[in-house]
Amino acid sequence: MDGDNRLTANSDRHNSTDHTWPTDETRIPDWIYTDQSVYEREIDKIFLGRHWNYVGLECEVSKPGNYIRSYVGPFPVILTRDAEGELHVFENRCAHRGVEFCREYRGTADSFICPYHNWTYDLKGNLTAIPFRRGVKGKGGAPKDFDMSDFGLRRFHVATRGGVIFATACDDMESVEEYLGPEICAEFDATFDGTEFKLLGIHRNILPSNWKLYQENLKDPYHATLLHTYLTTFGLFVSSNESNIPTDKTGRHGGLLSRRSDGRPDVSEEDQASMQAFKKTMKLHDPRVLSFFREVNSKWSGSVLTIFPTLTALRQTNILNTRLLVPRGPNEFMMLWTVFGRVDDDDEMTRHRLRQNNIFGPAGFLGIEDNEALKFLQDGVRKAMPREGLAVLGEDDEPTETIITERAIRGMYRYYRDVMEFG
Amino acid sequence: MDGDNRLTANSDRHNSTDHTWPTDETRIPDWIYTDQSVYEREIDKIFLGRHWNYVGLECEVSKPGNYIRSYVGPFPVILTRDAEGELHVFENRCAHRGVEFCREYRGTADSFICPYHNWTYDLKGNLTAIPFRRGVKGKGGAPKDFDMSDFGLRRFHVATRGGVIFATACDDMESVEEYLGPEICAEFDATFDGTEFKLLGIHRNILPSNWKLYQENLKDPYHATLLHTYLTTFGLFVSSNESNIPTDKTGRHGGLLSRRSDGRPDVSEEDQASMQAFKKTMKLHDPRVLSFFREVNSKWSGSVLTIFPTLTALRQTNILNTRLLVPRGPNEFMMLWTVFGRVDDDDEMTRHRLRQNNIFGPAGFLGIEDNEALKFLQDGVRKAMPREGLAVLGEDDEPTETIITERAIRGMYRYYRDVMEFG
Amino acid sequence: MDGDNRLTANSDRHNSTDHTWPTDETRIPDWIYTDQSVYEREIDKIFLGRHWNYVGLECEVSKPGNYIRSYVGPFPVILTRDAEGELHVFENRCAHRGVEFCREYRGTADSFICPYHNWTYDLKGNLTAIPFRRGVKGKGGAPKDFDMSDFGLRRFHVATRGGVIFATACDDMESVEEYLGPEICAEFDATFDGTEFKLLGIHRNILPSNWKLYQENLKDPYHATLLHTYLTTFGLFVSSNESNIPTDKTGRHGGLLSRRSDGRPDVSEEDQASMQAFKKTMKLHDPRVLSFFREVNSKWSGSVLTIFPTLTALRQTNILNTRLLVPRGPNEFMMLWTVFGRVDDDDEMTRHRLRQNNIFGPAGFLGIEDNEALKFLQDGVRKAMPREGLAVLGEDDEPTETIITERAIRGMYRYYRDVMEFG
Amino acid sequence: MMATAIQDKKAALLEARMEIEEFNYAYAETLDAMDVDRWVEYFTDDAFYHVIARDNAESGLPLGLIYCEGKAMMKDRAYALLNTEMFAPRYLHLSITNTRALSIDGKELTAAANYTLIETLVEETSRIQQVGKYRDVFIRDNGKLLLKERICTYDSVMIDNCLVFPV
Amino acid sequence: MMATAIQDKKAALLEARMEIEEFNYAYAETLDAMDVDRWVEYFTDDAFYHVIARDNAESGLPLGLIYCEGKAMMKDRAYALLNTEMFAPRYLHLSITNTRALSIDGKELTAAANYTLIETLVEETSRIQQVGKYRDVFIRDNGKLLLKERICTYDSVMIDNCLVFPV
Amino acid sequence: MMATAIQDKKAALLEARMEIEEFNYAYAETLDAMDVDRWVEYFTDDAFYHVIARDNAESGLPLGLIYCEGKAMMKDRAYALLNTEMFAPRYLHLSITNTRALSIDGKELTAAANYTLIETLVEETSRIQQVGKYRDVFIRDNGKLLLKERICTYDSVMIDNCLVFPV
Ligand code: FES
Ligand code: FES
Ligand code: FES
Ligand SMILES: [Fe+3]
Ligand SMILES: [Fe+3]
Ligand SMILES: [Fe+3]
Repeated sequence: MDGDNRLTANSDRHNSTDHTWPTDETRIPDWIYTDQSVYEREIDKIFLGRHWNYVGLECEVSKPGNYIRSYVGPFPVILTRDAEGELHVFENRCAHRGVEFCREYRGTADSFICPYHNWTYDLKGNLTAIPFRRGVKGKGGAPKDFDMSDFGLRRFHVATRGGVIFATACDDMESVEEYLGPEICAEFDATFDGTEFKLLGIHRNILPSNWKLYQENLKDPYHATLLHTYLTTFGLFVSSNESNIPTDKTGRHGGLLSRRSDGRPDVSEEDQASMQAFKKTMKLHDPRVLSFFREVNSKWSGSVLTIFPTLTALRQTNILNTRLLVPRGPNEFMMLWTVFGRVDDDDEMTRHRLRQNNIFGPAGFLGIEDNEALKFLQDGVRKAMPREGLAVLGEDDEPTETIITERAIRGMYRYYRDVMEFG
Repeated sequence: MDGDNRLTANSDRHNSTDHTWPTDETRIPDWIYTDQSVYEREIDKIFLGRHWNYVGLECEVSKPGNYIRSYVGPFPVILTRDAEGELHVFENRCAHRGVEFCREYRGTADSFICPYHNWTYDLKGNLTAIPFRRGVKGKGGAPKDFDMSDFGLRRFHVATRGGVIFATACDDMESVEEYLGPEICAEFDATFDGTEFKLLGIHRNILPSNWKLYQENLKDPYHATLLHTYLTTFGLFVSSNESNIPTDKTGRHGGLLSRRSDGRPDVSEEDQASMQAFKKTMKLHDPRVLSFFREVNSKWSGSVLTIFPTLTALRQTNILNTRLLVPRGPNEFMMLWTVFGRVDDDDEMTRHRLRQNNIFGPAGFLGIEDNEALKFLQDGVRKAMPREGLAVLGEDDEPTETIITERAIRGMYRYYRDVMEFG
Repeated sequence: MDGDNRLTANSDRHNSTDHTWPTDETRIPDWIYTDQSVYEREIDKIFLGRHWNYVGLECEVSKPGNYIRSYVGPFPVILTRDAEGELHVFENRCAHRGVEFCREYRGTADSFICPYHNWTYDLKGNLTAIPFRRGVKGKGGAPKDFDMSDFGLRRFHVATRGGVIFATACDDMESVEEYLGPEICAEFDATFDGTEFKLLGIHRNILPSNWKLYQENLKDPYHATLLHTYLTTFGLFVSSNESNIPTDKTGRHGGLLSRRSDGRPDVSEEDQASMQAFKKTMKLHDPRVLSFFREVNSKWSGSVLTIFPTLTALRQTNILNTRLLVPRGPNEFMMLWTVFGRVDDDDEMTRHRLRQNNIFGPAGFLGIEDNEALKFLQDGVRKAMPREGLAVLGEDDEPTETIITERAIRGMYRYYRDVMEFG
Repeated sequence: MMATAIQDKKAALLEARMEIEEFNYAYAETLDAMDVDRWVEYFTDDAFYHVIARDNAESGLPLGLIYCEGKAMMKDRAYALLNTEMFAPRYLHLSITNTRALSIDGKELTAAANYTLIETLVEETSRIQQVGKYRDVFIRDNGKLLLKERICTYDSVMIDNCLVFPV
Repeated sequence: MMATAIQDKKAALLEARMEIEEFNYAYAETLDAMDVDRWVEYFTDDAFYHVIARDNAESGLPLGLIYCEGKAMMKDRAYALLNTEMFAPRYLHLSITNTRALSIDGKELTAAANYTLIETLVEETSRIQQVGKYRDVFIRDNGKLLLKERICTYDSVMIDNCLVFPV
Repeated sequence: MMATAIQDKKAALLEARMEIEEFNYAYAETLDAMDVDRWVEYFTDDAFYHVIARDNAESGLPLGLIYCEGKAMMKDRAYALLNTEMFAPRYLHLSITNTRALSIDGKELTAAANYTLIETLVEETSRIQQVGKYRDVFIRDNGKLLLKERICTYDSVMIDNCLVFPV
């Protein structure tokens, strides 16, 4: 064996400045995770391109005048609901000298006043007032022909579905339904089923990894059975669960659907052998965490949707949340994690959701492991000698219930390569 | 209105790599605040170009042997007063292997000894000693023909006026008086009137914004009435004060002069309407902070001078200070804030100045607001989608007492564009 | 004198983007310490080139199954000893998605399991297991033709000498003996004399300077007498000690050998004059720190070897250590400092070594001074106006006992320029 | 109250503060040792342990980063951390300062304190992982103090990757 | 002094330290809540409050980052901060450690302590805004301690943008 | 033990903790002043002072960043620091928290504490240089406490350039 994989001075160390995509689709190049110019290209081709960018939930801005800070790609925006109840998304940057004027996580207002010179904008982003516009004692002020309507805040097109709010810079954008495609839209609607939601809170964290790795992670059924012993041990997800991994026809969106087995998981000896971390013996002192109150009309007790580019939506037993990925350069992203219930939850149901959320979140049993694994992964691609990663498992035409597969990852990168116009 | 300012994928997002200046002079491009190559160009064209760079005050190096660490643009220098009382400014970098040898904020010395190999320099920056220059037992040491006078520290030309010390790399530089031009020089002389000053202390802070934004801020009479409620409320500066905003003929230097009204400010109802933050009711528990002892021969109780590139000089009632802006890349600068009085101040006058300085400084009522506003502004130009800022107020040929104006900002950038040779 | 070294706008400020080496070999350009593209070139030409990179000591992996985290240049690797006792060095990066899987400083294992999907590698770096390789219920898994032997961890060639372990990516590399050359190999063998060593511990620190400056520092006999007053005062090293500064014929490796004088140093009045820091009077309260138990067959009580690129080996009285330099970009490197004794040391000898190590290390009397000086030096080349450094002392054909010299520094850079192919 | 009564109250609160400091310092050392099995023993069976971001708390949003109703949930967390969780090796340094005893009512004590968690990862420098405040309810259980409630409200709402251990 | 006298002095200083700790922890909580109106009440009417950079202090330069002669000036600062100042939202975490009672002279106590102010801005991680030392003069005003003088000498002389609230 | 015996022990340990806090705060102030000559006087003649990286300590490796057997070695270090060492000007801020008295055995006390050293260099912001734990053995030398052993185990094993002064 010795002599294999021998590193030699001329073994494959790709010059990350020449960005030619590997011909073998099971190979994924390092430089899409670490290169600054690739990141800048993503801004034009993806976040400002023909895509719907998730910006928030209606329950975060439920009343007229409500607003939150949010992002489209890396760009700070404000999501507002105006007096008429209409939603707006516009840049958080004053048209005058450029101040990022809104610094609050959330609030209620009837206008935004920039702190520097008090230029004032309404909840649609229109410039409505300029102090001393006519000057003082007839001296100074704005030009006679200055038209405030030319200097509003640049706004995005907005669409909502099932209480989820999207924004795009694309003028002739298709509907969210078309954007998601029938397979994913069906699952999307199963979770966002038209009932009214209640905000329970936000988790915020910075992950030292590329934003795409998080989408990969949630398109990867393979890791769940291996990294997340907690899940497997309690049968929330094991290889023997009934599962399905649909994608839309472009490959950019995906779903990770699973049906929880009742009682102890049935894991074959052979599979246990593959799961070095498998623990038969663990029992919960407080099993309430795992109780499951059926609340949606779906056969799937677990549904993880990855909506390109920056939304993930989770429904796991009674946990409901969305995650917004905010890129901060190639090596880092911020995650805003919105956890919610339903307006008609009683106190006990609310407490149940809060207890159950212990499993997820940045201090949850899965959150810790995924965030750590992605940190290690970025460390690898950032620090090691360049090498192509592998996404070799499964086949592109396999039945969608196949779980030992990286089909969805390959699919996303097929779309990515295409929209990024990599040769 | 809806539909206006609609952001579209091809709306103006400038490629910050192509640096063509907008034809409309009321538009200021983002990239001058954020681009690394622009910053490097500033070093050659501005800080090492035909300009006088402020480096300190004579009262900081009042005695022979005194020195301080200072900067010319981003470059660390040492300002010394030699035994003959002559002032010198030279690089803080050993000619041998390159050590930044002076690490003390200030001190008194008759020479500088580099810690690494003890090469020694006099207060003029001349190399005066090399240990073991002749080797040991005749072996080793410097070459016979090694001439220490070839390896001194590179020094700048120095000039002073009214106790203010400037340095330049330009060999055929005009006098400070010519450099300032008659309008600004007159105001400069009004503050630096030849009396001897006494150092009261230094404030140091890091501002996460571009150095030019600070010059803008002090050329901007418009913000004072709107951001600084403290000022307006106590009539230190309101739109009704008698004011003047001179600039030199090149537009690079400017002044913000104001005459304090006695008693409560007279602010018209209409103006108050423009000043959302206006507070009629505030009264000081300790009015000593605002007492004004006339000490200079000028009609102006407030004088803010912006001397290109990196000096601002403030005289506000009895507050006297200079600020040195030290660029640290496009997105950050360090500010060294020298506060002083006069040698003949008695203790009560010194205490008065110390009390009054509460209003300014990095924990002062104005300092907090300006520093915060500039941070927000840099956040905006750094994070938001590129967009041109506006400097539309006032007219270039308006009377200089006009205060609702951005004339002085436009003037500085007209000069800047020119000296930076932007097409 | 005034007028000399006058800085002018067109005085030598090198554009660090054009990398032409000065014709005068006593001049060393700034940009080799600060330029990112130079750093990237070093990776190809030096760390992955025809060089032996130090990775650790046999006493750090003395038993089968032992491993440590280490580095080849900036690349994280793992050094292992397999069940047969053979040593291996391979990348710390999973062949699957790229995880840096080994996060422990050291340990004992029979395999490495990547945390993300549990791909498993043996101690040779071979991929030995892929969970669910055949899928579940016959669905999914790796392709039939997937050959694990193609996806091991890329490994380096390994060689050892005297318990010191080296790695290279070069396929036709000469032996360590040839690589060191006769002069340096002799001194190397004097320290690493075949006796078995015992690990005493590791110091770790981050130095904010370029990795080459550390090699320079240990090739620089000149600074020892001037910076390190502690050494000179106690006669561990003074200009009057018998010394020798050999280099190999390429100039890349060097030695700094000295023979400790007994009792008080004999320092001529004239030399004392050159050593401003010289202190005659200091006496130790606890002289045990300096006791010297002769333990090697060498006339030299002090031996500092600088083995290109990233090893330094120190034997000073009874202090034994190696230092591994791990570059982290042009402006920073990590230093892993391995301190050891001999397996047959009794407790008192071990304590003696521990006491003596107080002199060195990141809190040692020399460590503090060298690390501080190199920080100041990097500050200088990083922040000051570009200027060539000087390495003018001594002559290239001087007798090797000359100590007031920079011959070894010039030698290293002659080799460096050559291997880096700088015109 | 009469002056003496005030004096007595002050004395009692001071004594309580001393005792709570002893408790908090032992608590911190237990967590620095990652001994979460013993950590559980600082609480009553029905204790409520809540780690909540300050922005959520101030907006009246109940979501907890950690939310444990009763010791049983804490035990499950302790077990998961020690037996199922994958995370990088780290050193924890939890300092508890500004301990204040706020009220004494029979067996029940209310208290507050500041905490600072400094985390050190492999080959990285030490950094602040989280700062926050404890709001505590202690009860005295034959001479021994136990936490009936510990609400940890943290300022560091933008979490650096993840929080592995409780605070 | 006689041994017992020394013992008495030690005991008195220890007691004073306990009391000053109570004071300091309440003081810190008041500032963390940005309740500068109440902050003023920790001082005597003629109190001197000075926040000074260590480099200025050690060079004998009197300039203060904050310089308040008497409670009236503090009140004006409190009013300005709460009513006129514009600054970004932030969370403050002031920890006071190493409290020492140095001397007791009748009604007057001198003391010292370390302080660390950790500031957290929106969407940023927590960072050290300022570390420094208090040099205090307390007086006892019918049973209650009040600050007659608090000199805050800070090491963090290179201020990160600005200091909004007192320390 | 009987309940009262336990109470007595608790009281004695509490008293000891108070005394050790006084000691530690004076110790810290001495080091912040870089007064290493006085620092030496906090130790017995035969004291052992050891600053050791946590990874070495936990691997059973004896190497110390600082390793002083007896006061004489400490004196030599103090002299070297003040008279021969070259290093950049800096401000030191050593905070000692979580002081615990662990046992009392005749004249001998064992104790523990957390320390945090925040260093500020010229024109830089304040940063954590080292955090760690003290493991102490005190002896009482006619009424006065002295350190017979102080083991400083630091988490910050990746040292930022160098550690100049003891902790
Ligand atoms: S920058 Fe917003 S009003 Fe001027
Ligand atoms: S670097 Fe200054 S003397 Fe050598
Ligand atoms: S990344 Fe290592 S097993 Fe998947
Ligand atoms: Fe996962
Ligand atoms: Fe202002
Ligand atoms: Fe050295």
